[in-house]
Amino acid sequence: MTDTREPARPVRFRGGGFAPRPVRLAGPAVFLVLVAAWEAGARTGVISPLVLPAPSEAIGALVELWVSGELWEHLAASLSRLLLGWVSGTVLGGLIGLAIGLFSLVRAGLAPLVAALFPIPKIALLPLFIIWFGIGEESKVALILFGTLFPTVIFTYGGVDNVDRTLIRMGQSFGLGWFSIVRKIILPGALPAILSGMRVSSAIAIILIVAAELIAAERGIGAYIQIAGSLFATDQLIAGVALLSVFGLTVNWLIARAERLLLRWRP
Amino acid sequence: MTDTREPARPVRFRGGGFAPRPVRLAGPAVFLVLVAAWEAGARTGVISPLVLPAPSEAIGALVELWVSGELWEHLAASLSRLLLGWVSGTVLGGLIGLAIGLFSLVRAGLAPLVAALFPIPKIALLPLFIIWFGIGEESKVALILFGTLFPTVIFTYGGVDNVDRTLIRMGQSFGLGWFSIVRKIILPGALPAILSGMRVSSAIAIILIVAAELIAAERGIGAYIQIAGSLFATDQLIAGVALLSVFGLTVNWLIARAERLLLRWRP
Amino acid sequence: AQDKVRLGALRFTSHSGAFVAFEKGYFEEEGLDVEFHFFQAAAPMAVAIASGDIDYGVTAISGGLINLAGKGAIKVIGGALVEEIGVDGQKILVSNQAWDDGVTTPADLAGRSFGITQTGSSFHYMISQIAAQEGFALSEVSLKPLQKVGVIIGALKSGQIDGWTIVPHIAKALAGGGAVKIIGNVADYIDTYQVTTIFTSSANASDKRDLTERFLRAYSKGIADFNANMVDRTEGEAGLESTTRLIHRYVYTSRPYEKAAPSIRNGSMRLQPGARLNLASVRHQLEWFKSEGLVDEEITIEQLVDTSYVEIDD
Amino acid sequence: MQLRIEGLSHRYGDVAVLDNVCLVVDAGRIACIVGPSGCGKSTLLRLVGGLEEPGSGRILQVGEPPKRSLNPLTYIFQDFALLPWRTVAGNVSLVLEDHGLTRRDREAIIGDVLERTRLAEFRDAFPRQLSGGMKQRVAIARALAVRPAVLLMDEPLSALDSQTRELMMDDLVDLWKRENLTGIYVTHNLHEAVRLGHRIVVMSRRPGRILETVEIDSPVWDRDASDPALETTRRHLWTAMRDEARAVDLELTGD
Amino acid sequence: MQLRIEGLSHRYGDVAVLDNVCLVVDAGRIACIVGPSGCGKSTLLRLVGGLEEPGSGRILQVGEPPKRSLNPLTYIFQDFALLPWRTVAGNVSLVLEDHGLTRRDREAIIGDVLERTRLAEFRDAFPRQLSGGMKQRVAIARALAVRPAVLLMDEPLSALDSQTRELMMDDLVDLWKRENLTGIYVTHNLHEAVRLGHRIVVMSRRPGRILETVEIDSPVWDRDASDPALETTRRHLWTAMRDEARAVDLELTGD
Ligand SMILES: Nc1ncnc2c1ncn2[C@@H]1O[C@H](COP(=O)(O)OP(=O)(O)OP(=O)(O)O)[C@@H](O)[C@H]1O
Ligand SMILES: Nc1ncnc2c1ncn2[C@@H]1O[C@H](COP(=O)(O)OP(=O)(O)OP(=O)(O)O)[C@@H](O)[C@H]1O
Ligand SMILES: [Mg+2]
Ligand SMILES: [Mg+2]
Repeated sequence: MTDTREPARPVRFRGGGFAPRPVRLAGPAVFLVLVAAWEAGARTGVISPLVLPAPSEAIGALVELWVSGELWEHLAASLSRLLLGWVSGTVLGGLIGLAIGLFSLVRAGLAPLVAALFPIPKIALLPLFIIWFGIGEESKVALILFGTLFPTVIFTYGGVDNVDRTLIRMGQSFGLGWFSIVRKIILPGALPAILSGMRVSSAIAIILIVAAELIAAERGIGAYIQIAGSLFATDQLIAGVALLSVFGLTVNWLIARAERLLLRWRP
Repeated sequence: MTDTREPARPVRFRGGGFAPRPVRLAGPAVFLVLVAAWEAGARTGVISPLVLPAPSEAIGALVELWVSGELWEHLAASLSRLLLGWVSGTVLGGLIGLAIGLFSLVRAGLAPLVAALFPIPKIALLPLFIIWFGIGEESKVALILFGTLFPTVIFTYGGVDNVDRTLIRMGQSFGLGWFSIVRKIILPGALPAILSGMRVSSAIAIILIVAAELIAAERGIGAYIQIAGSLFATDQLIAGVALLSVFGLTVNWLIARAERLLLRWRP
Repeated sequence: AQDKVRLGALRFTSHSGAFVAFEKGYFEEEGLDVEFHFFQAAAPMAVAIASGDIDYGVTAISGGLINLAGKGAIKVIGGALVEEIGVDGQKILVSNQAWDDGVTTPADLAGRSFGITQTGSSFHYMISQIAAQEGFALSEVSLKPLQKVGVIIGALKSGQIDGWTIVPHIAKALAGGGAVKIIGNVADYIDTYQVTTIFTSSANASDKRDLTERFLRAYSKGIADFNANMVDRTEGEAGLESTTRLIHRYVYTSRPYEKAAPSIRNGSMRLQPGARLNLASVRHQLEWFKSEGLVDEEITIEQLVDTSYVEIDD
Repeated sequence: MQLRIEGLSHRYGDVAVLDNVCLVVDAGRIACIVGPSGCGKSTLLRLVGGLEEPGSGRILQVGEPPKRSLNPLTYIFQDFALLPWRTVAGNVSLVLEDHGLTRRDREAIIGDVLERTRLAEFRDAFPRQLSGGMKQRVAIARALAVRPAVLLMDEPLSALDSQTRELMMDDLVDLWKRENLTGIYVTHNLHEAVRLGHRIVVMSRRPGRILETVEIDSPVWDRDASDPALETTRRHLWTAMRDEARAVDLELTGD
Repeated sequence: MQLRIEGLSHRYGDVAVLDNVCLVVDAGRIACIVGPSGCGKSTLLRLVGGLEEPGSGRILQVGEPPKRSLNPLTYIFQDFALLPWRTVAGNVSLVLEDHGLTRRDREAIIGDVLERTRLAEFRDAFPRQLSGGMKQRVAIARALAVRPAVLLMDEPLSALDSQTRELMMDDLVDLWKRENLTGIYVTHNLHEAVRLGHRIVVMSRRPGRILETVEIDSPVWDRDASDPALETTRRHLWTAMRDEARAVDLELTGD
């Protein structure tokens, strides 16, 4: 049956790919290489201390902060502001975004308002924020809240817009209630977009902690960075920034976990 | 055939909804009502001028700016920085995001780096930005570039992750080249997420114009707001902020147009 | 050919020495082609001098400035604004609420909140000196860093902070409007206060002596002109008017002249003739920064100041 | 529950899809709809299911649905419409959750319908892990779970292998018999149509009109595939459809 | 081009899907695969198409594909896999764009295949505007456009009405005849299988093994649906499959 004179070769595999798999240790490796190069550059004088202090100096500043016991106070102060501001901004933004995604009237009325208010620089409004919210915790939390509110609104309604309409029609055809459809079809469908958006909004929240702690803050990583910047104490500046990076990495790791758990249905 | 004694009623319509339709004029109406209420509040003294100046005063400041001819200079200066920074941040961020979405190794190496660098507050690094990029246009553009780069990376790879894998397999089964698959299947599939992300990154760019123009800027809306803020000239402050809002609305409108054009295939 | 000089400035009346020198051609006479670079805050200006983006600048002595000097990047070469007893200088203010609450003298500030822009700013220094003189510890005052003058004004008006110090024209404008109360003068607590100084990069100070001397000469002429017209008013109304107009090209530019003129006039304070420098004051400030742990213990007055350019009061 | 469709017309933008369709489906009887691809069968079913509003005409339901029916008018979608984030059991559970059943009742129903659609083994699989036929069976299981009074089926068996299809057909026949179900059944398979329908409706090409209606009065549970009467009907329908399809063909190649 | 599948096994995680499948499809001949839902037919086809890597065993293509074939091994997906952002014409165009054809050549091919699938009228419609059968026809048109040497078809006609299906089958037969096409055809329809296949392979339930292979030697273009020999084969296959399905059924209800 087989014509053996003709050339036989295996069918070429052309599928696969386009599905990134975790590569262990690549992340830490990149970090290590970068920091090592930076340290080497600083030690050999290629990078002048004016341009960037050596990582070892920044670590020195961190150790100092830790020994003095101020580290925990700074961390605790910033974390509580971050959490309060980010969580409330995300919840509120999620609700508004959902409303914009669901109701024509809300969309027509609020979407342009969001587009108009989002690009207002919160730092520029600091003078007014203080009048509105005082110089206590309120104004700091409010700043983070407003900073994360608008992007969350936009992600959420973007995600809702992208939910497969056939699935919604299916829910309706089974007489599911409006709330059931929103909770069981629209929210899970928008979840990938919302989680991806939360990566961004959490980073924005962390960025804003510095702006928030410009206002009458004695404690907090933002205040620490601020003082370091105004004193041009670059080692402390980098140490503070590194702490914020660690915040960012932690949140990112948590969101990645959540994605793995909540989006495991994705092919 | 028909049993007329039994009650007959039309089948209840239970589809529809979940597809917001444009409601004309609702957006402008909301704006008008808000501004009118604000003006009324300011005139009757319900809103003290300390808390918020009347919109008419802000308009007065705008007119002053216009008459003095500075308006155009400010606008031109900010717009060119914005465009340069945002476009380059978006292009670069899009490319990096795509690479993270496509290659396991890039993802493993860069995704944590992005997560670590994104939450670094650009304002805190202003002193270093000056050392790195000088006080010319470079540092201003760089600030906006870095501010928009990271969110764009995250949206883009979020969008790429969400592209339907069957479509990619289909492309492969027809022997489409790697570039064709990326260009014709992955990019269009990620487009809704990318456009939604561009709304956010453009707003971030506009927000950052104020921080950017902290650095040795004579002209620009950000510089104008900055001066107004430091003098507590709230009318000018609001006028400047309103100009940024108009920027935001314009970009938002452009993106909405692009969405209507590029995503008209969506049900 | 003219030597190019990049000069950093803030759009404040206290920088008018440079504006006058430029407009009247004093820089040109010295063969200097001056190019202004305007900043929104003093801190970036110091950094820009360290990075070599600009050559000269004028600003208050701050922790950042001292630290940059400690890194060998910049040097103070002359003085500008100074406060002395008997000259109308910075005022101590309290909010109306605090006043009603019995804060009527600087001594009452103990246990109160006090607005400053940043830790290590001149405001921080001033309250520390007030506290020292009145005999209470600085830690008894709750310091509120609020970054910007405008923000502090807002906080003071709305009674969220109790006290502040600020230049007289702003203080008087606020008090005149009934928004705050003036309870004293900073000059009473600090015996001759060198508020702002002229500074440049260490490289300029050591390697470009000729250029720097020419710059300071022209600047001094500008100062003399400014003092004569705006402070002493020796040229009468005409000189005041023409100099105000000249300054208005740089300060309050977004306001029409009629609105800007009073602010410019009231804000004009005497600048040090010949850019003299009060080294004693500078040294005192340096020691204070060290004692607060804001700057490196090792930094010496020699690292901070190059005394070879102008007359020194010590 | 009787269904009455009166003078139904519908269009999408410029495209007229249905043109004056009139049809009565008596309680406990099944109408099978056949017609060329794109003639508006799915649209008709969506309209009857209340998922779209008719352009003109009306659809009436006569009589009360039985009390125990959770969703009287139930739809089986042509493209399955499974929630990708729910497992097989979760997809069935979805349609039971809004009816105040206890957890145990729900579990019992889910277990029962998955058993009947031979999916018990896959109750915890996600849709992406299922084959085409299995997805279709999940869609059927989900529809059975709500004990419909009227079942609207859009090619419910097209992706199934012939044997599974045979078993599912037996299941449906059983359902008719037990539950006195009313149904509209869209299919391309004339064998299926003559096997399951009491009334077979042939639709014209777009815009869909009713070309012909054939009644088969024998009870479905008594029908035999080899019955010559059924075969005659099938051949008759076949001719009717072929003529229509030829007309489409000529029209298209004619210009 | 001949296809040789040798000792192919595959599993997804814990689930064994294919078990030692051996099959040879000679050039110009069509193998039809039938088997219960979920037995691994689509998986087999994906493996042959090079879209997945086999767990063990190998798949060989023997001989060179004809020069004019743009994509020798072409796959028709069970779920159509149309790009929602391209029109009908755009979806076909997609697979032609990487082959250096001129615009005119492309347009000619697109026009031709849309005509053959009776979609010319819908060339500018987006997939969301199409009925299920029309989507399937777009998928077929797209596959025809690249002039395949081996066509892998996963229930390509299941969503089509019987008349369109008949016409498409004629089209396929024509294609075999004209282009000397090799094919693997997965179907649930035994009529289709005996009509189109030279070799009919019955697969067992999961993990899919080959249960039985039936050869039909008459050329497909000479076959007549009423040929009693074909009917006998069909009945024979039917019995084989029913036994397998019964086994599945017993297994499931047994525990
Ligand atoms: N991505 C996957 N992950 C896990 N299991 C899978 C995956 N894809 C398919 N399967 C399993 O493999 C088995 C075979 O699937 P396949 O799609 O090949 O079946 P099939 O024979 O085509 O069925 P049908 O006729 O219903 O389309 C099924 O039991 C299915 O659950
Ligand atoms: N959302 C829509 N917008 C525009 N046209 C549509 C839309 N949905 C369906 N159509 C058109 O309506 C016609 C009927 O579609 P329908 O899905 O009802 O056909 P069908 O009879 O179910 O066909 P099939 O047997 O192929 O599933 C088709 O020509 C289709 O192009
Ligand atoms: Mg249909
Ligand atoms: Mg399959």
